[in-house]
Amino acid sequence: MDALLFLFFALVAVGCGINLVVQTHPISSALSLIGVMGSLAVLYLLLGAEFMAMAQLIVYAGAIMVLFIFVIMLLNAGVERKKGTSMLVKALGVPALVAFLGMVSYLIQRLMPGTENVTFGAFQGGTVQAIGRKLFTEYLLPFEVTSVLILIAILGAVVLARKEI
Amino acid sequence: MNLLNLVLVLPLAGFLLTMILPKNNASLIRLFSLVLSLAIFVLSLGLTSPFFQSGNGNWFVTDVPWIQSPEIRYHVGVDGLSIWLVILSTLLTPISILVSWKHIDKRVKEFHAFMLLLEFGLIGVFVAWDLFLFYVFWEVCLVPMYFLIGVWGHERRIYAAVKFFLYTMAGSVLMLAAMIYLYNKANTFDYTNLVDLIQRGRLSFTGLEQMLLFLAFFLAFAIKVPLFPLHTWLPDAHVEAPTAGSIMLAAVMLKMGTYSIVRFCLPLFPQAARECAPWIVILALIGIVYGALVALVQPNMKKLVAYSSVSHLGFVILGTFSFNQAGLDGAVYQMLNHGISTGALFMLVGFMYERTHTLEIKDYGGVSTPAPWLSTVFLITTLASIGLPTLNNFIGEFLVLQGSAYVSITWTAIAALGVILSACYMLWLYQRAFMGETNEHLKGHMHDINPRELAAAIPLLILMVWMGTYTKTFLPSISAANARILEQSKAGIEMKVDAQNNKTARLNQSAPTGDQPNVR
Amino acid sequence: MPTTVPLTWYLILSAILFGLGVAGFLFRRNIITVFMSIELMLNAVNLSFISFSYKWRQVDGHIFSFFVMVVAAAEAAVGLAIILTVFKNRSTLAIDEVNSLKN
Amino acid sequence: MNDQQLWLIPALPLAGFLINGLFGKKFPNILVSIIAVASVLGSFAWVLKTLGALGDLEHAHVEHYLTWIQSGPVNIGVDLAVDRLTAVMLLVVTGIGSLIHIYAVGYMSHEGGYYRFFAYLNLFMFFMLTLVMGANFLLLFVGWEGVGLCSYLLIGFYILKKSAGDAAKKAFVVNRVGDFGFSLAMFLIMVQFGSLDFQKVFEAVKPLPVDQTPGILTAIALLLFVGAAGKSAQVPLYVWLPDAMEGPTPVSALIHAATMVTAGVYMTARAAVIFQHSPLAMDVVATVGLITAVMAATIGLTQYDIKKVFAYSTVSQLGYMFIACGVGAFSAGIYHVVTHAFFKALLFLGAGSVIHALSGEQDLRHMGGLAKKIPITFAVLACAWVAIAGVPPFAGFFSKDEILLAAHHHAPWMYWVGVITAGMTAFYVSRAMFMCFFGSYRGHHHPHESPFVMWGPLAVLAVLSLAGGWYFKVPHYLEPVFPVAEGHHDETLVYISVAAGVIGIGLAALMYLIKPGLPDTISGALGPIYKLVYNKYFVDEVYDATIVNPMVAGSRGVLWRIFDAGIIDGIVNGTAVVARTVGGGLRLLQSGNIRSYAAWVTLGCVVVLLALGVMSGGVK
Repeated sequence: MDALLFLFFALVAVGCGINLVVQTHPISSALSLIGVMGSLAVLYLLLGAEFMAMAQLIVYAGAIMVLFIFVIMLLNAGVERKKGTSMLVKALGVPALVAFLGMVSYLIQRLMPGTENVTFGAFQGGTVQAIGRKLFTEYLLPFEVTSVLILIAILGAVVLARKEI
Repeated sequence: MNLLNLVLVLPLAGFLLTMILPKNNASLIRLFSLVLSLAIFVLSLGLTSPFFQSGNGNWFVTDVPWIQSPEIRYHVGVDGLSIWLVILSTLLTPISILVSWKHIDKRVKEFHAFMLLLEFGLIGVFVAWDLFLFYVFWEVCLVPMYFLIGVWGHERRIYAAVKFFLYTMAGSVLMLAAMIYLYNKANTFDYTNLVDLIQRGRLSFTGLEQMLLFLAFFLAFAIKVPLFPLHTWLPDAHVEAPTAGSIMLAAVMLKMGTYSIVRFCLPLFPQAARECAPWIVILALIGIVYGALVALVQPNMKKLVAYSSVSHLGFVILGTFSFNQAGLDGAVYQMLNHGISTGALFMLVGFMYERTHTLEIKDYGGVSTPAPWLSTVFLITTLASIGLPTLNNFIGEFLVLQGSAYVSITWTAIAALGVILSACYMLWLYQRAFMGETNEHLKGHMHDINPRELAAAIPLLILMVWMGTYTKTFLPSISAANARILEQSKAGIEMKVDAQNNKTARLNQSAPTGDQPNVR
Repeated sequence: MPTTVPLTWYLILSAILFGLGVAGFLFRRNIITVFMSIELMLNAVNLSFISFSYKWRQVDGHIFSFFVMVVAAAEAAVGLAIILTVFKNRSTLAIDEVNSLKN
Repeated sequence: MNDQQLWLIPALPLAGFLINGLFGKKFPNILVSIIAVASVLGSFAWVLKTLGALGDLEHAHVEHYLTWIQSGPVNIGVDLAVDRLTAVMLLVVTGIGSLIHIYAVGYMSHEGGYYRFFAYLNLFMFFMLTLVMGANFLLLFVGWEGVGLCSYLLIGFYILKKSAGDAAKKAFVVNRVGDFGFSLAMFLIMVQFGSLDFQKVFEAVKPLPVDQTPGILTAIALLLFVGAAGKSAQVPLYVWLPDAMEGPTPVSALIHAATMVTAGVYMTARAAVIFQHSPLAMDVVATVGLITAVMAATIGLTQYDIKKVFAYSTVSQLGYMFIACGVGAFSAGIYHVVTHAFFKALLFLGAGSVIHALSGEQDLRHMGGLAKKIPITFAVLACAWVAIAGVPPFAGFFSKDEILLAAHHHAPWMYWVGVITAGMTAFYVSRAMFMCFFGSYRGHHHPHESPFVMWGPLAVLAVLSLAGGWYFKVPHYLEPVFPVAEGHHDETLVYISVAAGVIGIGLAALMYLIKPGLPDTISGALGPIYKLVYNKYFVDEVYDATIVNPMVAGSRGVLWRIFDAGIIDGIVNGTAVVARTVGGGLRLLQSGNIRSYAAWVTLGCVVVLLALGVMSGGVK
């Protein structure tokens, strides 16, 4: 059952990812990205990260992607016109990307040969309670700092989006 | 906070303060920087007091950690070698500011800020006892000078500024690499530690290693000196620089190179220095004669003085690499002399430029009739520059030549040719510019020296006479510091019998065979 | 057919998604799509974090991806604001045409 | 030991220089002259007082004031010394100096830059006194260079005249060539003997065996002589002295006749111990002296400028002095320095008086018949005339006689050449006198007699010229310093030299009084030889063509334009071009396109991963 779930959602995620890259209209890309995020949320659950799965759905798929779609709508972004990527990027990027993927996969296989299989429920540490305890004890300072970060981001967004600029 | 730190920090503070002064109040800025630099000068005079009592050792030392890893310390202090160069820097800064009083009328604020920053860097170079700190100050000097030439210079200023910058950078990069290598080897940037380690044999290099390190350091310094054939940036930089820039460049910045050779190259890499000495001396001798010959035919006054610097600084190198007390003392003394006399020459040429806006000698002629005092001051400076006894350069040249004579009289003879030639080019300049009938278009422009200019010139004139007649003020402390460096530069070298005893003995034994003694 | 998959598969999935993100960044011209590619890369990294968290039975990985999420949110807010401004000034979303810093 | 306050002797003129130099511009002329003359007279008085107090001066009296330079083995003090040699020089310098200062008050009264002139003159006195009183070579050198400087300043005194500037520069530079030799000698002395003090050096030299083979002492002696030749205008460095006549006449008299130019002789005599240890050097000195004496005398025969005639005469007489030194008769050399100072100063001052009378005319061809118009000047010049011509019993006779005798003792051919030169000397001085004072007046100006301040000093000098040689027995006085060579007085030799002088005067009288057409006939007959001599053997032209022009042209054409601007800067700028090309290539990478950067980053990642793999053993 675990394997089936993984394979299914992994395929969905990759498929949506490919779709994101190849679609020319931004709104399709955005919808694909939501698909990726949703599948990832399921995978998170399989890995025992209940809180993160929920957060993924709510924050990412919910809030952030809504923001994206909102902007796309607002700007009335149309289909991407052809041409643009330079020869250099293609000539360099494609082989580099292929090599990168190959290297990473190969290294993961080589360096972590004896890893266990993933069983749902084997790891129970990802509960809201556990994360809450960590966040408000050990990671209190970074947590507070993020609040400042978000405040700055809000202010920045407000300033940037003003009419006068 | 001891006096030295105060002297070091005040220019920096002045630099920052000048930056926040109101931009359009030029006279306030001028007055502020003048008063501040004068105050620094007076304070720096206080630094000399221990040297009159004992003459020896390091004083006003501060040694606190600055950066933990790699271990870099804020280690500053003065000894007999650096003290006079510090005074030279602090003296010439107010003089340069005074000289630029009328001359600089655009971007006044930035100009004075850079002057103070330059002073900060120069003092820092001379007092730093930590190699890395030294490097930092070395580079700090570069920036304001680059802007002084590039912003306030004459027509081809950008070319000259970039040439100056690149030349110097090329050398200092090598020096930095050598410093890092040294750090990896010795685990310290501290000069006194390094010398101590080398003296006690705890730190030793293979021959090749030492040679490469020496050359890396030496190249950086030789470019700054500048040693023939690395000198071509100098005429361009001088001709294009504003008067104050020329003064500071010639009088103090060139001394960074010669000072550092004495300070670092000799004690840190004694064997390599001695191995290279004959080659370096040959370059210095070529520089002496070559600089003089080229100076002879320059149509431009500033270029002439610039080439004469090449010639004069050859003496410093010659003295340094004679490896004996007289030569080294003469070299250090000559650094100060050159700072004063050439600084004064550039200043006077600047005065003339302010009046007529030309540097070509042929545009002058007969200046002494409308401006008798200006030409008198110029004459005295000229005489100092050509090494007339009772004026300062004579002492330096005498000691350098005497020092080189202990090693090889052939060297001395070639170098002494430079002395003859210096009379040729300087007096010819004087004759063409000042004597004869007054040039038509000078009339009405060529005013005599005014009180402000006189105030800038008189301290230098006094020093010329003082240093030429009463060497007791300066020489004992220089000698003491040099004796120590000489001792350090003997590390790992079999003690040579004192050249002088050796020769007297030889003379007494039998009739000498050749008419020119050669110790080497 | 085995009922479970090895952890390495998760990591490889993460790598593939990351690669897709890079590809999107490299080959797309629309600035919004480029931006979404970046989000995709962030997600791929999050997956890695959570996988390793599972491996070591440590919750810290979750915390990390939580912070990544926060940063992503902030970034999205500011980034989209910038995109808005750029669009307002230049009426284009093609990043190659935004090149006034060049030369 | 500093009980005599010797420092006052040079310090007084120095004070005069400082006062006049700094404030003289605002002073009235009378005050300037009082300060200048008083300072030199004070110095003269102090010399007399000191010499009186020091008594017979069997040994040198040394006073040490301070250490000037102290560096390792080099230790040089400001030490002044007086011995008999110095005493003679001191008296000459301050005595003649005072007279010439007084004379100059009259001579310069109408000139601009009055205060400047006297300031320079006082400065000269300071340096000259330092030169003769210095107790070590370096102090001597200070004075040496210093008098050179003052000579430079005073030759170029008429700053508006280009020729004056050229002459001044030439004098200084040629002197520098001499100083080059002197300074090298000094360095060698320091290296060899570890000191520059006269006493120490000479003590160290005395016990050494006389150097038969050329060695270090010969080198030192020859280099010293190069210095002496520069200062005392010997072949080949004499060229500056005739040109130096561009300066005001009192300067010519004081510096270029009586005192400064004899500094070389003084220095040679001072270092006599070193010279005596090197027969080769002595021969060189004598030979150079002889060549100079003859060559300058021949040129003197043909010149028309009255000051040039006397200038070549000075060169010739200096040659005589070096003959004396070269043959070992140093005291005779100094003797001639003294008598020469009397009569040559008088000749120049008299010539100055003539020039003054004629409002600046210097050409002998425009004079004539002045004996009646300016009788006092004529009278005093006549005294100098007989003195230089070697007519007994006047000053020149005694010293010249000493020299010729010593030369004969050393090598008879030198004596004969000397005698011929003496004849020529008598001839050209007589020629100048006849052309100037006899015959009919050929000029346009109205001659007027000089004021008392001018002829007063002339009268004193005239007395000295007449009686000085007989009264001051210099060689006898100098015996403790230079033991007199055992010489047998051969009466015939004396008669021959006197006869030569008389023949010279007679010939001149024949050519310029009795048969005025004769000189032209002779010069026409000699043709090219006359031309050669009249143009001073073209020495200046040869120097210009072989040294000066090649040096300037080479420096400009080769060193500066080709080597400095071309090669060195070419290499530097070439490096810059290479750097720019490479940079231009690299610049393509910095496209500013963020995605190409991203591509590079990806590539970088691959490289890092590869490295990681290799390092962890993941990739085999």
